Amino acid sequence: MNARVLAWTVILLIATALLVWRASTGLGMAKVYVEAEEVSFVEVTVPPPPGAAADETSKTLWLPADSTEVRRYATPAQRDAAISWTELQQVPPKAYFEAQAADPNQTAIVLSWPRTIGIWIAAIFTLSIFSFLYRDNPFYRVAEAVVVGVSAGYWMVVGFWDVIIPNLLGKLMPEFVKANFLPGLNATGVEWAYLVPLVFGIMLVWRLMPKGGWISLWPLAFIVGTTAGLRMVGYIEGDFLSQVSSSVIPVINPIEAPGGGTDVMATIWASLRNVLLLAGILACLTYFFFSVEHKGGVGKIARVGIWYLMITFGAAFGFTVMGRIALLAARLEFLFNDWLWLIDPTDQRGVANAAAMVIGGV
Amino acid sequence: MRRTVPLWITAIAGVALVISAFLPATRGWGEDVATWFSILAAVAFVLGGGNLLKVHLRKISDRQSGWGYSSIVLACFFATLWVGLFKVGVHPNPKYPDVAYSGQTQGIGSPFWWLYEYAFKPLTSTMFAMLAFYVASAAFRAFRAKNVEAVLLLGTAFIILLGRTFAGVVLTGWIPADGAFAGLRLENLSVYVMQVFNTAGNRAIIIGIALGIASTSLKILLGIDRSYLGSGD
Amino acid sequence: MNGSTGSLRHRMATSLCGLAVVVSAGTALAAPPAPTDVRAADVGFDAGSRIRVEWNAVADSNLAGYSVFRSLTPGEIAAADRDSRVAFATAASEAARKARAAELVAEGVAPEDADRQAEQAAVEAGAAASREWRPETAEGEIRWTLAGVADPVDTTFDVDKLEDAEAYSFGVQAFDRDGAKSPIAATTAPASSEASAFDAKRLPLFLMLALLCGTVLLFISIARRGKPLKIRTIAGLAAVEEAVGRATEMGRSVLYINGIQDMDDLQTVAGVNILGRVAKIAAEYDARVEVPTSRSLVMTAARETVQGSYLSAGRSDNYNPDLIYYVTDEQFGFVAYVSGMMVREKPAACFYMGAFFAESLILAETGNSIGAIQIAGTAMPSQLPFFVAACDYTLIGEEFFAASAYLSGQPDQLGSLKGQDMGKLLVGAILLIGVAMATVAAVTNSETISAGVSFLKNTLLGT
Amino acid sequence: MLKALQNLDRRWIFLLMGLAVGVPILVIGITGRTFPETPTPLAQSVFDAVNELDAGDKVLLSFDYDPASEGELAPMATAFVRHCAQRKLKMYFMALWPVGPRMVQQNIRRVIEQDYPDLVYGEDYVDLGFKAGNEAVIKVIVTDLRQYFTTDSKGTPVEEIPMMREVRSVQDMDLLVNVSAGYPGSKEWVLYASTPFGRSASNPEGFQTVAGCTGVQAPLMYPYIPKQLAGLLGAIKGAAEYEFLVNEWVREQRIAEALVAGGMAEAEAADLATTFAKSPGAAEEWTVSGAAASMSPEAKSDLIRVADAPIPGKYLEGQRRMGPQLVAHLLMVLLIIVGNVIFFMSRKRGGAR
Repeated sequence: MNARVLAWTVILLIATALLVWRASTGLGMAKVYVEAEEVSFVEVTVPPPPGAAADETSKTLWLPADSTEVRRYATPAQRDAAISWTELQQVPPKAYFEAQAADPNQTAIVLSWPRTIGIWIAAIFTLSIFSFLYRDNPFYRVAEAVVVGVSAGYWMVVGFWDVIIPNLLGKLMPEFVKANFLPGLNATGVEWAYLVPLVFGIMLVWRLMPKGGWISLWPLAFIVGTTAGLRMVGYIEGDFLSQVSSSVIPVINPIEAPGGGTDVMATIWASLRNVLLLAGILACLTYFFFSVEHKGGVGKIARVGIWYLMITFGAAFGFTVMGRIALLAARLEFLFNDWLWLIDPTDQRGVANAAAMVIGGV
Repeated sequence: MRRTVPLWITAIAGVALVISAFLPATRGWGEDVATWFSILAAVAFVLGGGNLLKVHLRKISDRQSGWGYSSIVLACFFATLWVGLFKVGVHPNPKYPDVAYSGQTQGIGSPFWWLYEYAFKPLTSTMFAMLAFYVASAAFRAFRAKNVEAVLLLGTAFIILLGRTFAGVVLTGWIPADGAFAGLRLENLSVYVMQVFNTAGNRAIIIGIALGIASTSLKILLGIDRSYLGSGD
Repeated sequence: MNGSTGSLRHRMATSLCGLAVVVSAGTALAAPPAPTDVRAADVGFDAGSRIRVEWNAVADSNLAGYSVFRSLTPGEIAAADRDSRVAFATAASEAARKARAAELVAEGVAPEDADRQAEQAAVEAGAAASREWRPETAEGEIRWTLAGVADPVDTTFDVDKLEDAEAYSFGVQAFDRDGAKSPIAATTAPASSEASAFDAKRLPLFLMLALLCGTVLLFISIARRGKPLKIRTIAGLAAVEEAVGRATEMGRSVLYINGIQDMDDLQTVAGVNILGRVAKIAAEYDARVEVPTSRSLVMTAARETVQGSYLSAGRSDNYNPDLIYYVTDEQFGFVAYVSGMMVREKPAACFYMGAFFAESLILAETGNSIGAIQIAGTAMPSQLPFFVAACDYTLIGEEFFAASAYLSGQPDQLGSLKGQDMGKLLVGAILLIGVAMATVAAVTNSETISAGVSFLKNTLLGT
Repeated sequence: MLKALQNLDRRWIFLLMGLAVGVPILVIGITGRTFPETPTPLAQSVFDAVNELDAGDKVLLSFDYDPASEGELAPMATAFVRHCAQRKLKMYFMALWPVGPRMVQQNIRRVIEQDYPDLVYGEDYVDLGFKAGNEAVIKVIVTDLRQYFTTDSKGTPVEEIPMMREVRSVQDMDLLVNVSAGYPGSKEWVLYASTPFGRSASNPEGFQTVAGCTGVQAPLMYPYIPKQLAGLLGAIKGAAEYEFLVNEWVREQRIAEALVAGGMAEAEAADLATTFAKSPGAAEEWTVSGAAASMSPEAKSDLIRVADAPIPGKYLEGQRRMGPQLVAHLLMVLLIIVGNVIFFMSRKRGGAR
């Protein structure tokens, strides 16, 4: 036990030392810069455009303070009531370096502490997860706990703002939603039909109650029924019929030669291809045919089928491996590029430094 | 009552969708039912959150092993909810600056965005990146060419792995690209395998699954299959 | 008629270039005569918004095709007029504003104020301009818009994407290869589209669905009447017995993973069925089966099943519910626990039956490293490869469900399995017939047969 | 020795894999060199499906993936957006995954706002945001888009968005682009949108569908080609190929524009552009040749600048990743072979399994 603690402390110390060294060489590492920009909006009454239909009236809407409409039609009172805030635009570090070179005490582009800390946290989490490869350890546990908590919360929030508000409350209490959340909503009266999903929704959440879990069966039944209905048609149409229909191909497939007549070689290849395809489909179907014993002829065909399936799985295997590796590559790129600033493929900091930094120069 | 009502709900909802696929006049039903479904899907997120809360609160209250981690889970959960539901630090929609909550849920620079960008994103993607390592060790210790089947599988895997990278071009570059045997170049071979053998195999699987799903759905709609009700109480 | 709408964009382009040629050349060519007797009617048995236009062919050796026009609806006309009027008036008003502002600036007004003060002039100019603006067609006159172009051989054209119940007039115009155009021949009475009670295009799908569902129901009822339905022996199940036997010999435990999905996933249910069998054998051999689950509901279901099989094996006293327990919902957490447990306890046989994701690999790999016999069953296509490569036996997709149906012995499950088999027979039959036809068509290129093939592919099986 | 290899601690293999991926990334990151790509027919057909459209045609881009699979899919998404933007197509972004909107915004920022600033939000592209409900959403929007998307992701009502006027449903689109990492994704789009309403013999005016998906999914999507799916980008390789095609094409476009600006006829410019795009130095040589006599010096220098302008790193992500991919794949093959050799040797010696 003590040995393990010791091992970890040593590892951590070495890592910290390396980081300190890295941070102190070259341009340093893991810094995010932002440019502040002031945006301001004025509520202005804009008359209908010349030539507009008789029934068009003037609109009152919020527009950027520097827009033509504001310049023309805004009253002083409206100008004074302007609403404004500053937005932070993330800029590549090289923009900061250039700005600094131009004017050492510029304040337009500044270091963003929240985002810089963010990069560090992200990197630490990444490493904590990887540390699981060595053995299960507290760092991994913490990272896992965080991902569980954050993702659950994330999905709830997104579901609430993107679906519940516009598609449920927006239909049941449009005026309220319009006034407080979605001014853009075109409120066309209350749609009482949406009481049904509301009630179902409540029943679904009821499952959290200690008693009466059966209540949640009703919405569950609805969900199951809908899925079943959707899939029954969808799969027969999209999978069954279409797949069969696109398998109806000639086993002899004459290919026109550019000069006219049939290109023998091409024809043979094309035909062979179709034959193999069809044979495969039929053989595999035979393997998945459960009414007959796999003996004699059927057995042989089924065996061919299993071979096809194995090749299919081999392909899937290859592609899956490929995918996993790509994901790993992406993570390492994050560590090397965004955090350690060792490489600079997207030219965030100026290519000149990228190579030099690795050697630790500049 | 407890059993029959759900069966009816299932049947009606499902049949409405099936019919609406064929009768243009009834297309409206299909759309409404589908919309309600999506609302319930969103509510399910709430349910998920609630379950999480239950499980971890119990762990903490019982001081089960690792209850400390549970408290981290809950802390993150509530932090995310707070900044997300109240759109903390989110600027309103420029079109309606006077409506505080009109801004984008995930407005850049807001705490919610921060949580996503620097906690959620790196953690989830690293979780999956781990698999690259496991697949490697499995390759060394588990994938054996025991029999013809395994040989076929691994052989195909090689073709894909090599053919889908520059290695394929190097290994079989000597085969003339426009000759009769160009098809044997690894990069072409991998395409051929995918489009003939893989397509054949997957077609059969897909057709089978489609039949399976159709018959299961049918059984569910007709109330023959009630397994999903078992998970209620 | 399908052919005529094909690559419509391209043909429109050509017809327009044709026009360009004429204009540039400016030569007066003999324009083709206008088509006669133009009729329009709603296309029956469809989902609406579609009207078929028909006309009598034009006799012209040089004919290149027909342009089909539809009338703009009053709403569309109003909108179009409004936009063009606004554009026209705005241009005038802005010009006036500029001029006035320039004067004001000359009088020494600051530019930004000048723009404001020029408002009056701008408004007046705008109003004047909108008064003098005239629509491109007179009141009550039809305004055409090009709906599409038909081949010279066609005498019908389906205009799509119309508003149901709007009254439309249609016009047909013949044009020849030099781009000379006939006058537009219009329909006498306006037509409007409507959605029919049934969409004929969907009929084949409906029939096919009815057929498949029918067979399934038929076999279920047969099975329920107690008629025994035979299912081929599934080799994987034989391996199960051997594996459990081996575990007993070695005096080690048996590990059973029921996937990581909840009971609402069919694969989990199938997994539980197979667990029943494994538990029964284990009970007979008196072997120890350990079942960590990733869902609490699965744990409950598994306990019931295992208890049942111990009972039927007459060893209910040996049943120990504590060996079936819930670990965590968290995917990687679960895997971490299970693989750790495997390394510690070294079970002699590992079963993975249910819905698996990325963890399949980790489990199979660990199991292999401790030298256990591994038998897997799943319908997750993306995970099958790893199981197949790393396990001693794998129940592939449907085989897995079949095994469960076979073990459960429920008539409903067996019946629907049979029904699905019939579906596969149907596929085989269609394929053989279709392929034969397609081949003959390809070799002989006979019109009729290839027509038959395309009917099969696009109408019977198409959508 | 054999024994040692047999029960070799798997952490050593982890380490090997880590190096196999990490080292190439560093090398490529420093040298900035990538492997040449030879596009496979599928990537080509994806490219064609986008390229055959005319400026102003409508494209629905559904980004149904999450950060977990960004490594594979982000390059595809970026390439798709760039292609559409350069082709001047109207882009309608949406997502079926809760985190999808982030992917959309990321690409809008990376590509449109940075390299195509003249594109106007609401006229050239719109972000419709996320809707829960999986295939149910598709099922509805193929016949009635407004039922779900009453506002865009910013909360602006669709009535106020110019480019939404002529869109009643997905059927009004000319192309459907889907980048997906699982369920719901490519498969659902194929089943519920492309199959019933997409381009087919009975509906030649329907929209086409192309998809980019993860390696895990790719094999399962092949059977839908070409009837239900016009083209498919499988895993990082597909991304790299498509990226390559788009980069080549964009360079060609730019060169052609430069030539036309230099007073050359469209057709001629196009032909020259293709040749220049293939061989970098060609443009420079050509400018000194007599054929370029009519061109002004500024135009010439402009042309040369365009012709050998380096491709921005963000458009080479896929191709860069092929480096680590190569080494790691070789390692995998090696591991499998060595593993089996050891296995069989030990078995010959009657060792335990």
